[in-house]
Amino acid sequence: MNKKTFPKGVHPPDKKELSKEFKIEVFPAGKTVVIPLHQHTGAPAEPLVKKKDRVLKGQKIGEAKGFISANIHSPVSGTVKSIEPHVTPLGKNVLSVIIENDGEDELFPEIKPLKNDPHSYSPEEVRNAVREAGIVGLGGAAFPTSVKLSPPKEYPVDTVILNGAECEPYLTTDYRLMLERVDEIIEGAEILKETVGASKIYLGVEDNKPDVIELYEQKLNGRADFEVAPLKTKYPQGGEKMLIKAILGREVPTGGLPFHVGVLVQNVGTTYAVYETLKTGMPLIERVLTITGEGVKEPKNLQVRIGTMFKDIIEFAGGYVGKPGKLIMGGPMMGISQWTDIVPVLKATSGILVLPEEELPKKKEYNCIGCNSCTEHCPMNLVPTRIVTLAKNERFEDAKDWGLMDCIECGTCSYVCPANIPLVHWIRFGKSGYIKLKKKSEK
Amino acid sequence: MDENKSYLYDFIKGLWKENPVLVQLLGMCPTLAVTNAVENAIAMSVAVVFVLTASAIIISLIRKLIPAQVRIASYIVVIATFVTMADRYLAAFYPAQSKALGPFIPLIVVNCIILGRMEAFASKNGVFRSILDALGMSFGFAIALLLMSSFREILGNGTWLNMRVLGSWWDNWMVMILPPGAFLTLGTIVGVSRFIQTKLKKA
Amino acid sequence: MKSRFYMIFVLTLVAVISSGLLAYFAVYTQPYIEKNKKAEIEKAIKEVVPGTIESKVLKDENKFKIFAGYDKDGKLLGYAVYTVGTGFQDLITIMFGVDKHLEKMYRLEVLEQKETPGLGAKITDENIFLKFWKNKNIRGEIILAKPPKGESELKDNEVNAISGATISSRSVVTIVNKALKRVKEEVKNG
Amino acid sequence: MKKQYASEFVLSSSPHIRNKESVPKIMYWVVGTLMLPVAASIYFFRMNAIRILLISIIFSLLTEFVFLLARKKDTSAVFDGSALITGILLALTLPPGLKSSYVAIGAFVAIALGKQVFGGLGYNIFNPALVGRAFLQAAFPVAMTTWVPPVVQKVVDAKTFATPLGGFKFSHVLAPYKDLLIGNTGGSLGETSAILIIIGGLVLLFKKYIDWRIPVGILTSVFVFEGALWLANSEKFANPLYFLFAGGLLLGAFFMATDMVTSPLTPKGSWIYAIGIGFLVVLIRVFGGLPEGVMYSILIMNSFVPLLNRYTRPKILGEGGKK
Repeated sequence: MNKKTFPKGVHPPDKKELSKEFKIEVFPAGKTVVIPLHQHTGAPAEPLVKKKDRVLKGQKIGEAKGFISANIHSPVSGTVKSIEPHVTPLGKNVLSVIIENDGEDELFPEIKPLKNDPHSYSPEEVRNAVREAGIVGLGGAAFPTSVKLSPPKEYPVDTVILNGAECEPYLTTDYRLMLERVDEIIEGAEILKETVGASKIYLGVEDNKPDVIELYEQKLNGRADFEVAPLKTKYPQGGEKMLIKAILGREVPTGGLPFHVGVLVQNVGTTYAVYETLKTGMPLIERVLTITGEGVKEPKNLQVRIGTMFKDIIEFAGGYVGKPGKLIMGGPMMGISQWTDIVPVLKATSGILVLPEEELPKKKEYNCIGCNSCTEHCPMNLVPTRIVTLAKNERFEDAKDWGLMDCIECGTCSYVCPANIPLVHWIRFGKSGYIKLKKKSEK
Repeated sequence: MDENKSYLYDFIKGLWKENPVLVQLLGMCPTLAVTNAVENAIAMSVAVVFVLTASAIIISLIRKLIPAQVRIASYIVVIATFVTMADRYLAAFYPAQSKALGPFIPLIVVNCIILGRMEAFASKNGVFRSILDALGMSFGFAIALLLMSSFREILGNGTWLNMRVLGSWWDNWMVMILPPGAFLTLGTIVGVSRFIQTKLKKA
Repeated sequence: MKSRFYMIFVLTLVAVISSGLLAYFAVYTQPYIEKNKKAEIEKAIKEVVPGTIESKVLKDENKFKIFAGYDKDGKLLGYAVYTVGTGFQDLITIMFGVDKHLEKMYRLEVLEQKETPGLGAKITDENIFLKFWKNKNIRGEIILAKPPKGESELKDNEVNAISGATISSRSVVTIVNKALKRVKEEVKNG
Repeated sequence: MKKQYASEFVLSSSPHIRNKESVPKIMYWVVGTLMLPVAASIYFFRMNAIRILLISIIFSLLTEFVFLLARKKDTSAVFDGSALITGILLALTLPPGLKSSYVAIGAFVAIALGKQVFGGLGYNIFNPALVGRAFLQAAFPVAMTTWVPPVVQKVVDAKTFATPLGGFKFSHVLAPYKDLLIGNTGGSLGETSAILIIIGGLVLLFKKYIDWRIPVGILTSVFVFEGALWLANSEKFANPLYFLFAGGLLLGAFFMATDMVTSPLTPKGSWIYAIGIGFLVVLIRVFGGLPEGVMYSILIMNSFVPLLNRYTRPKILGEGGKK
């Protein structure tokens, strides 16, 4: 097997064995769902419903505002209890539509596919359908997919890369999807390829999922336009730039996007969601996620409605084991730690991770001793400690010269730092400082 | 601030608060070069006291006669005159010191303490206050030099003003009377004095 | 126009006054300074050629001088040689005395040096370095040596090197050998 | 509203897991590997080695403690291993016959002027142990260049003993290679056994606790520069192999130049730093007034590290690509 990879990176213990054997279960919608109107990159959506309105499953309740934004739909049928700010896993209070579920799952009548055969959609129709369905990147970034599908004309896209690397430890969402929704993903990928006018598809999968690689190689049966690209298991293999570097050897220019090198990268989960929307006309109201970690009794892979409370899911997974230390949305490397479990699942919630107290790293912070571990492992080839020192001293311009804004915040540097310096945290501080500085100077 | 207090302040400030060496870091060249022995430091200090005070008197006297365009040139001529006198005097009556101090006596001409005080004080104030300022500054310079040279001579040679202060058990720290020792000592003394000053300011 | 003239006038005045002052001071101090210099050299001559009461300059160059030393009866005792050469750091000025037959060195003095204090500067130390220079045989060259068993093994034309300051010690030997060669020539030629 | 739920979870920025490396772990690995040259020094110099090592370590730790206390810092940092390394390294650079009081002064200067005045661990510009040694060299030049032969060697006159490099420089006497490898030569405590130092260095290289570029760069450049001289005139200049194994080069290349704090952050910077050290070592050993120059070479290049860091930023992934 010809395994591809990118330079540098790390090998955290992958811990996927906790949940990888469990098939995707359907999780029944809870009594109340909370749908934040801002779950994606870009502008928040505007509410279309009022308090006490009756809404139906799949009904649009939030309207995208602007090009980079996404529609929001009701995942259940029921009554709008209130529209008020609610805390989300992203840490902020966001205006949310809170719906009392009547349990009937009455479908919104307008929901039906535009055409019977998903392959017969024109590129324009695909983009519109995806936009209408409020599909965003399900890998975690939540970037509106319709925008990704509309690259500027001067940058022709020749290759689609399906991101099935799932390099985050613990998570098995994409793994299960790839195993259980083979045909949907393959067809979805083909539609994406046609939409952007590419000629080749790669499915990037890390070699810790040999069953997936074997399955797809069998299915694709030597097709020239669709290949499985086995990747070395290494974090952050699933980062867009790393994936493109590993599979195609192309480097996305600094400050650029994949389309600058003629590539569209799409998460397998998103690909599946696109296919489902085109096939059934149903907007994005549910997703697959992994509930895992040493801190929950029964790790599972679940199909849940957007807006379901973390607490309900954790209870469904048998509750906490011992004293929970950390509750994380996403994986351990890039996930966001939560201060409460009363937060809703978002479109981009790829996993819920509970780490018990004893699993948390207990390390003292030291001064940087210049060991170079961060430099030796940074997949972007940055010198993180240098950037952090500059950012700490609020020398944002200088930090930018060292690549502050090129950091992908993958967490590799903090993971390897023997002095336990929260490097990523300081880089985020630097980024926001730099942006503020820029805004000020523009005025 | 009443008149008397300000006269006192003219003198006092140079000793500590605006000490030319420890605070303003002026006149580093002689400070580093001649402090390897207390004897040399004293000779240097005396020369500076003389040059600074004498120049201050003359300059403050003629300050209203000198046009602004040629003031620096005039100051330098005045200072150079006194420096040359001091140099010749030492050569004539203290040949040993003159030899030890070498070119550093003539180099007082470019010692920024002196030109600095002329420009900043003597050219703007009367004779009496200029004398006070010059004395304060040159004593401040002398204090710093004395401190440094004592430190260096004792550690580096076991003696103070050529008198044995440390017993025969003492092994001379050769480095202290070498140029690196000058930098080490200056760094330490400036560091400590800054430390004390910030402590005092807080209190 | 007027102000420029005034400017030049003031500056000239200051310069004239100060040069006058300096001229007076120079004249006043000149004899003392010369006396100091002379006294220094005379003192050195008396030290390196023991018994000298009176001395006479035989050769007077910037970096090389020969003085003849006489006792109270006017009898020639030997020659004092003043020489300057390169050391480890800077120039070294040396005065040494030899007998009138140019066979024996009485003594050596280092007048000026800027060698490393504590190391090379020990060339001025009587107990460490200068004692080796007493009564040396100078028919040949002086040789720098470091006999394994200590000072007692030194031959009459050998001097011991200062430990840790071999280069300064060697410089002195080189300077002396050079000067010896010249002295022999000069004296031979009268 | 927020008060409603008391947070039972730990909040922190991602990532939420860490690998098992830590500063003390790295430091104690270095200490562990240093035990090899330490053992050699004790074998060859017996009580002298033990005495110097103990005094150096105790005074290093003590100085560190006093300064941490005075600066109102966490005093448990005394045991992070860095001061211990400084103590051991300093001892290894000292001549075996050195007076105890000198060792104590050296250890004090190393920690006080070499490390704490800059702000403690991570902020110093120069390798603290070498600062201590440089101070001693300047303060007590004679004592620092007086060598005692190893106990196991039967030498009649102990007073005039030369190091392999000093022997070559001043009298053109070469020490046998076998003695250099095993360590049966004069020199400072840690300049003895080449083999043990190399083993220790390889362990650190294998554990990736030192940047491989630095020892490789130093040793190669010394070999190349000296080799060129040797090829030009093998009478006057020593064999490059002799230069590699004699003196403190190996100890410096593996344990001192590689000090994380005082070496460059960037790969290109490390190469320049290492080659600079190699070049200076040959320059000082061949043309300087002293037989050995590893200490000054490292200190000089230490001072260039901030500059090197500044001008050798690695190319960011995708940098220079066209959008």
